Amino acid sequence: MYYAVTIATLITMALALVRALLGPTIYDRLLAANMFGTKTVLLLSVVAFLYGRPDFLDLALVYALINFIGVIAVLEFIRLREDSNDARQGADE
Amino acid sequence: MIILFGIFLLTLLVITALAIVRSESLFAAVILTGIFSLLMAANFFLLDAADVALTEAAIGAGISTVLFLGALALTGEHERGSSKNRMAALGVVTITTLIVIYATFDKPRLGDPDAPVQQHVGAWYLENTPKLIDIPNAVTAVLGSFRGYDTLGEVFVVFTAGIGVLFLLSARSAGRTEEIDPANVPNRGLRHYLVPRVVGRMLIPFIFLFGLYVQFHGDYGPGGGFQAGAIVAAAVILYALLEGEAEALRVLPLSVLKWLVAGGALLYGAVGVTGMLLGGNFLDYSVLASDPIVGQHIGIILIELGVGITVTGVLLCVFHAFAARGKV
Amino acid sequence: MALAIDILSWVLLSLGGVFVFIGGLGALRMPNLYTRIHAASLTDTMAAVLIIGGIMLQAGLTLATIKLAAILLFLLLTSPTASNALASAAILSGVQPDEGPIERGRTSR
Amino acid sequence: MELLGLVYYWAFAILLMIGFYAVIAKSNLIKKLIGLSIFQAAVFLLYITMGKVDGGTAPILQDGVSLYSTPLPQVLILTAIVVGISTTALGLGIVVRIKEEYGSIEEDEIQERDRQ
Repeated sequence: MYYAVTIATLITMALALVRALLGPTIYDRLLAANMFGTKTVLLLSVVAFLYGRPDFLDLALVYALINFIGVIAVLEFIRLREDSNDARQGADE
Repeated sequence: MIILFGIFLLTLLVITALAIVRSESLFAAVILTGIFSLLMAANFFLLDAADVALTEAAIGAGISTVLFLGALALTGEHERGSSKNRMAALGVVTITTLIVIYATFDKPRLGDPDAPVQQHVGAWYLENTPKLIDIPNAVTAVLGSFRGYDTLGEVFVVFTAGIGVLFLLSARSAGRTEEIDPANVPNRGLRHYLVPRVVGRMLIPFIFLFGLYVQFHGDYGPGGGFQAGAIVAAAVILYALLEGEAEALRVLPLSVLKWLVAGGALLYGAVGVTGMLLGGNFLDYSVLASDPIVGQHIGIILIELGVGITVTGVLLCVFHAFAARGKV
Repeated sequence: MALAIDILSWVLLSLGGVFVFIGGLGALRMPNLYTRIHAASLTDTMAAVLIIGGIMLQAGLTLATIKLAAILLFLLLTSPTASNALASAAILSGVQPDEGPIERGRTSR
Repeated sequence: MELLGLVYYWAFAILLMIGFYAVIAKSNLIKKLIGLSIFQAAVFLLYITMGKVDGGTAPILQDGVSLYSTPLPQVLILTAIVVGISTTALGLGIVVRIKEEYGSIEEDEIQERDRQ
């Protein structure tokens, strides 16, 4: 049954990748990347048990903690860009 | 079955890489790079390389995205199309691909136990790690002790790269006259996103704690200085993203970071020199304690600490160097 | 008893697999950004709970279970937060919920 | 089965060349750097693929397991990933400086300005 879950996760990763490729907005891509992160965490946890080496759950833990940073960084980048756009139009601070 | 999973992931990897190269928006390309790194780490994991997957996780998911975005903020996010010799490049690339694929037919297949890589020094390492060093993680043993010189070299490369970025980006550009004072820069961080701020602040201590765990548990499980350095740096970068960069600089000033960069590399070197002073060879940890195995343990923990400190320092210095220039 | 736990964890895992798949399908097929976020994040959270719960039952009372609990906790904290931040960023930058993506958010193709 | 064992190497070759293509055919310097990191990742994949052994497990020694994948390629790649991100950062730093001096990060425009 680990195999079944792994296959479902892999297929979902493919679907998320299609969404990331299609876009259309940058937020769709970001959503797909975030989904990809969650799916990777699940995949790694399942595969750690599939391999019978549960001590490798550390990896999934890293992703669960760090994946967040990527999303936050992109949002911060978008905010900076919007700010500078606004400043250029003379409408902001 | 596992091999099929691997091949599926590789297919996704190739598709992602193609999309990265084709995408005209560099911003989208950077986000796709994040996905690429996730796929790569999953692949490493399926190929039994837990330590490498951990490194890729710590670096690829957060820090490399942050660095690329930092550079994009300074340079602009659209490319203006390919150069003129696109067809020639395509031809060269196709031919080279075919040659490389042709060459792979002579390679031992995946997982062949008789492949040369399994025979020589690799087998020796696996056999002697329990005898000479007595820690479970053979990767850490090879990294820290058997190939300590190599790692020292890598640490100095990281160190040099960090110094290089500081040199490049602390030079004042011709067009920019006034020095930017980090105190009155209107970089408020993600102030108006309340939920991420609260949750992010809650996460930071855990990321730190986990970084320390990875650092000091590296002898027994996947982990070590390189990964831990990246994780700790990621925690500080998260803080900088949430609270504004000036706030992060107040907590960990640039002067401290510079000391970290140099101090880690120095600690590594000092362990080596101590070994020499105690009558062993450079980076021979067996003389650090009366029992050679205990000596090895002490040596590995110290040099991993040095590696971790340098990596943290360099990554944070680089981040701040980009961020300080990025006041658009 | 062991059989019951096995069956329970099997049910949880397969339900989790189904939810993962539904989430992926939703993220691909839904008509606009916000419905996609909805599909992805809701099913993501549910799937994470189910799958990790299923594995925890298999692992029993070991260190692995504690790690899994930590993973679950962090996933439950970060994943909805990221979705929330994503949605608020999108709406601040002017992607309208009721129609297709408008020009400003469009960055490529 | 024999061929299945080679697919990893083919993926390596294709990824390597995708990265190479980005480096030689794209004029945008950041795109070149992204291509370079794909190239790097392909090499990492090759090393790790070679270290895998049938029926083995990760080289973290455990009681009752006797077959492990080779640790050496993993050590090399582990350090190479961190070195890779540092050198990429250095490259990005150079690109940022180029942008400030030349006002562009497109290769042909930079060369154009150099000729003037």
